Amino acid sequence: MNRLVVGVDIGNSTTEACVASVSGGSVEYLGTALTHTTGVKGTPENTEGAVDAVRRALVGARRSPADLDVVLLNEATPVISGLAMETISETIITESTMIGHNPETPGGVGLGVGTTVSLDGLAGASPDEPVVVVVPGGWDFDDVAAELNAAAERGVPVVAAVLAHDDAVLVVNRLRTPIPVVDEVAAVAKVPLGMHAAVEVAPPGRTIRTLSDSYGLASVFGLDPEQTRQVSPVARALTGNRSAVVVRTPTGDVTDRRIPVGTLTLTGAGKTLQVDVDAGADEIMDTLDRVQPLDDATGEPGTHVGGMLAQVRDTMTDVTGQPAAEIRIRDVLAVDTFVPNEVRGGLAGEVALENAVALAAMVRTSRSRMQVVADEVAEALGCRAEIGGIEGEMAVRGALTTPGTDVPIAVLDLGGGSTDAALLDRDGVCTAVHVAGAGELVTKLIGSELALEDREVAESVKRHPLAKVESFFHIRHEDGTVQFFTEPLPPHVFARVVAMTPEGPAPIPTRASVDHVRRIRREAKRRVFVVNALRALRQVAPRGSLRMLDFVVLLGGSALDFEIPDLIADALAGHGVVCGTGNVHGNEGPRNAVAAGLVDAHADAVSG
Amino acid sequence: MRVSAPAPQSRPDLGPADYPLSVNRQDLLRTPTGKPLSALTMNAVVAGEIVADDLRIAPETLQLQAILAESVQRPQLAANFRRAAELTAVPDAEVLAMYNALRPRASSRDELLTIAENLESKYHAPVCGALVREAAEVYQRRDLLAREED
Amino acid sequence: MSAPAAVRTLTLKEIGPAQRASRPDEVVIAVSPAFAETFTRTIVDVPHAEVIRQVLAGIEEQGVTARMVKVWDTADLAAIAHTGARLSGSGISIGLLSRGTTMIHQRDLPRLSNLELFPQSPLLDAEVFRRIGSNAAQYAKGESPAPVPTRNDQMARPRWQAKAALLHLKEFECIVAGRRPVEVEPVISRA
Amino acid sequence: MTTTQPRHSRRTEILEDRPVNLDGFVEEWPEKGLVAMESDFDPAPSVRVEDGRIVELDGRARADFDFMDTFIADHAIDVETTEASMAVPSDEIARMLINPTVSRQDVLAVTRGLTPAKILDVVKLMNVVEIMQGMQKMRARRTPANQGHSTSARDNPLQVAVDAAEGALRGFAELETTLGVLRYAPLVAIALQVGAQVGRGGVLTQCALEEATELELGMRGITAYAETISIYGTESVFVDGDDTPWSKSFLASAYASRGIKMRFTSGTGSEVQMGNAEGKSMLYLEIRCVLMAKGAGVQGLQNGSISCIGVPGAMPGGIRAVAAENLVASMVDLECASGNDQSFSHSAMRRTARMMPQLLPGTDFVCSGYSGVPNADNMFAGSNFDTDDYDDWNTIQRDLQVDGGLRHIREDEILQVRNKAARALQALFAELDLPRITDEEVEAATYANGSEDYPERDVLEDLKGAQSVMDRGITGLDLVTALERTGFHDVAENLLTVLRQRVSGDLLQTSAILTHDFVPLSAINDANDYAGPGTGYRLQGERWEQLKKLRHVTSAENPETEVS
Repeated sequence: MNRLVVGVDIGNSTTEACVASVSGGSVEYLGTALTHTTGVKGTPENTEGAVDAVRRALVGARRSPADLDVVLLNEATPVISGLAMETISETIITESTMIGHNPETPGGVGLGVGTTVSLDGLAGASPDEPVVVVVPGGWDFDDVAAELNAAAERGVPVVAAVLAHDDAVLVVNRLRTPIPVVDEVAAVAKVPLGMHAAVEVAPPGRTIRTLSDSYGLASVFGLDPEQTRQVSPVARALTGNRSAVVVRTPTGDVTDRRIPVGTLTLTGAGKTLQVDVDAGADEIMDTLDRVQPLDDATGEPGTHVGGMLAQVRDTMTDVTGQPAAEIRIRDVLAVDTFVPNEVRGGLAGEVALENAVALAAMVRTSRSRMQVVADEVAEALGCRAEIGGIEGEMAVRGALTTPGTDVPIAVLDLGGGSTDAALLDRDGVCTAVHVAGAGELVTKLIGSELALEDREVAESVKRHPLAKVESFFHIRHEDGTVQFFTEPLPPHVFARVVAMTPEGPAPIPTRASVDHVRRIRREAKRRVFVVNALRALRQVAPRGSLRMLDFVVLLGGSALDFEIPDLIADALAGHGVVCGTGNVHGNEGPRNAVAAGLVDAHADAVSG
Repeated sequence: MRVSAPAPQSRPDLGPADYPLSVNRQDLLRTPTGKPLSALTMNAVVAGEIVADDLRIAPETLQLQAILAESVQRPQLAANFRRAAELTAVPDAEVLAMYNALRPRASSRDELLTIAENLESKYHAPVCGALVREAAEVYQRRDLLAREED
Repeated sequence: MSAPAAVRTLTLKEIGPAQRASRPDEVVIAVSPAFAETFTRTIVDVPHAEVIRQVLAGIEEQGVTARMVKVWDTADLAAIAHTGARLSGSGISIGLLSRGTTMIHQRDLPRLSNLELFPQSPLLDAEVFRRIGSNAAQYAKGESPAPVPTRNDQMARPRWQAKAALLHLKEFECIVAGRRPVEVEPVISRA
Repeated sequence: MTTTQPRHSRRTEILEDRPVNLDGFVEEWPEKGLVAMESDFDPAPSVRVEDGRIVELDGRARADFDFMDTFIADHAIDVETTEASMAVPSDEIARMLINPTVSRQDVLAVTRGLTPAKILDVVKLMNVVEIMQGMQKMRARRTPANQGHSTSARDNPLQVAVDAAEGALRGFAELETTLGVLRYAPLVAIALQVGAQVGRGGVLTQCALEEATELELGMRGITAYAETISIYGTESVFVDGDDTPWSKSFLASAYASRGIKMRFTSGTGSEVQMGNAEGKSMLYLEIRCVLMAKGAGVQGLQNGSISCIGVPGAMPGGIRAVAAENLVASMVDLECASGNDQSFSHSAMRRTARMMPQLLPGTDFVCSGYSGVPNADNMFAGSNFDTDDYDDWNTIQRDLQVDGGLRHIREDEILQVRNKAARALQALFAELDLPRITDEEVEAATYANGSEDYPERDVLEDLKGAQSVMDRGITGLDLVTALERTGFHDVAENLLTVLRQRVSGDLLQTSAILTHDFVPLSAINDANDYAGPGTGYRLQGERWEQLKKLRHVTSAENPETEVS
């Protein structure tokens, strides 16, 4: 007798349904459907999405809901992931010390050392002493050049200048004797006057050599070893710039300060360890390793990390009704990153990429409410509904339908909020694990490191290969190949780095090169997905050894990414593992593994 | 004035009192698929018995509206309805293509005449065909036909 | 403390018929028939001398050279800018109408398209003209500058629409039909 | 530069700071067409017919006709009666327009045969009060109405829906939207339609876009009418706009063939704005547009300078010319959606005065776009009136006892209808698998004023959703089904009834709108029958009771309370 069965997989972001006709132990697949998950996975709000997915799948299979025998749901436990990104270092320069910003077009070349004098006071400057002229806003470039030329004519040794507007090249072009000029210094009024100062500009395509070198600074300002040690952060901050200004003031003070972002307390394996978040990602992950399996993670109240973990806990409380005190953080992923921050004490709106740590945390609860969902689904559809199996086990079953796979098999489900692994060994025993951090963290890293204000743009960078629009009729893809067009490309992409979306090239608002953007994108994916793949697989692998795995099948939305599967496969290749993207039933791709697994398990149970 | 084409034969004699047809003369109205207006109910929609084509206007209905417009001395409006009745047979994309072809300097005289012929023979649309022919003539006189690429 | 404001005048010295150049590091500035002749200021009284000085400065600051042409046979901004782009060695041009309306164009684009358009002439001041020059030069270098932010003002219509129409008509009066574009040298002098 | 300024009086300083002095004013230049309606360079009226064909029009022989002359001569003017009509002295025709004992039909019998120059000659004789008198009688539909804009600076479909719902409840008979990001169009057009049908069943909606997409949305039944089909008064500007009278006539038939209501758009000042007025006055060129529209057989015209209002607004007599162009549309029997739809002046007094010639006599649509959102959200670049002006508008209606199409609604009713529109759109989007609308957004929409009051939406997801609406071929019928399935039965029913209208074609007739009972009301069954005092449309009865209500009216029964 044929019975109509639907497997439903409620995931973090999508709900998948798979309709099949089951007769004895044989299964005929009739169709699938995909909808958004309603509410947080594992909560009664899922009913709506589940019912919808079932209905759609039935419509696709041209079957009536009246013929439905049973709906099989996965045992889905709520997984909530939280993301936070906190700066852990900050360059603070007392406002009279340094201008480290990097204008696009400084003027002149070389190093000029002298005393700072305002252009308004240049008339009174004596010919005895070299001067660095500070030009406030409101001055026209023609007038500035005329004043500087006049002063030079009077015998005043004008050796450098600092300008408020973007005028450096213009002014230098009008000087009889060129000098190094740094421009676009917005807070030029804060430059202290009557102080010893140095201005350095490197030729186009080069970086400064003197002011970015501690001993260079020492030579320029005649510093003793103790003073040299003090200003070394200045040199470090100026490294890589094409131009810089350093003003030596008696009270000058530069600190490269670490901001306490809080301490993470990790409990597990009978131990409780603490690690400072500002110690960086490696330190955190090392500590985490020592307490695996993690029982809980907490942060001190009032610190950034404490706040973030509390929020994750609160969300879970809202969802499950379980008291916050009972909720455990079961995994943490820390990633080193950079966030663009305005330099405190900078005079030109300098933005520095400050060190930061991104944290993803994940909670699970034992209190699944899937039975409620099952009851509600049964009522809405007028048929039986039961919990057909545990997610991880079902995913493995589904993955096993990928042609060319066999037990023992491990699956990696690359999702939005978490990365999940499960292993089915030869004895039919299944182990599963969820680790924090997945696609959303990648988007966040890309957005932050490229200083993209729009999350959608970061998402687009993540999902699509890059190219540079070199003319209206051709683009150069990130792999170097050139593509020509017969119709001109739209003007808004001209000369831009673009993401090659299916709708066409989409401009990325950045000055960075294709290579730079690509590096950041791949690095973000590597630091999240590759790290998590290894981490999660180690947790399910026999004796924690990846060598004990034979087949790894990638599932989930991010398994459709154009490079993540390759990155993971490359990382696993050294361990002798066969890794590839799942192809459920040989035609579904990496989707629908759990739903199909549910149906298969059901068929086995019935026939067995 | 050359706006009013002769009304087709055997049309009901409509006047202002018949308007609105959807209220007063439902008996005369049919969808292009032959359904009466009363068939377009929510129940029918829910049952999936109504398709998008059921919500289009039939050429016969446009002719009725043309008669109504004439009855209130709006011959140009009536002429527009008669052209419209003819265009109901032309697919959407082709209607847009014809419109684009009528833009200034978009088509040669021959191209316009081909469109007119197509309208007349393929779609039995003599009134529209005449409009296109008229355009071809005026465009030639006013230098609005497609120019040789310079 | 502020800089002395200088009054400057602009004259366009004719050099000869405008030619297509091959140096890739130039931007062509193409101006309308009445520019710096019948008219000396934009719709909001920015002197043409200042417009050109700022546009040239924006280009120079980027290390790019500029060439200027006068277009005589049209007052249509897209046509003027595209004419400039086709003469430009880099393919990049800036088109300017007397009232201030400005466009950055590129040779390979269709005439009616553009790289950046600044249609609201009443909102263009010296700073914007500087940035337009700077952006055009960056396009010429193959860089991708962030577009100059365009401002919008719903109340520009009641204040400026009619004056813009009047200036447009006056510009039309200055068209010399059939006259080819002329290369000009901008001479800016202090009054 | 530090010359001493001449001393001003305190009064001059105060006047100088008045908003009206931020407006621009310009001297006339008739030779170039920079003149409202009185120009020595406009042609003198004339017509000559040979062999049933007009061979001379306003002093020009047929061989010299440009395409506007040709089209008007061959399609707009009644060849049978033109010589007789043209023989009637202009002052007599002007008097017929204001004389209540001459019926609208009698006037039309004459105007059918008039040339553009003759029509100009007639209206030039009329002052603003006479123009209003003429409009009162010549307006096509007996009952005046109003049209609203519902747009969003962020193209947020939810805002468009709830403001459409509120606008519909307040009384707009038609609602129009447009976009900042054009790709948003399908979602926003759907939102407008759903919101409108929640607010008041039977409101007609449109989405202003380039022709192809606008027509496609109409064909799919997502919008109900179209309006932004621009025409111009000189051949050169018409061609610059990439159209001709023939292409636009064809487009008019295309819309009618899909059962979609449509009107053209034109207005004084557009030709001179584009630099090709050919030395004719703004009103003369606009009259050519009106006759072109008439000849094309469209049922109506949106005019009243529209987006060029700053041009006639700066000219002497310019607003009189704008009033006259609306009258001309009405006196050749077209529906007139009479402007007042674009930011016009910094002065509240001038804004109000500009609208009087349409509000007082009543027009088919007093505003062809009263902004139903704050002007900052108005993607038509701002209207003459916006949501801030609702109470002023309602008060003026009550003061003068005129019907400007709107009414005061109590806040609780407004909140209810906004909330319902938001929930309906939320359910519809969910049902159609379009980007989710959260409960938080619904809550915000219920109480919001402008787009900044809403949570930001995921634009990328929205644009994907918009594209999927096009790719999946979603139609008005799909919206009906989805609304019905999600329990918004009344909204589904309203939308189905609107869609059903296109089968009958009743909305194609001149000046048609739908009443709240879904009865088509047009210049056939609601033809203007004004015949002097006590006749025609009168604001009385139940409608007048509605319009007596304002936000704060002291109760006569208990002066310690207010009624509203």
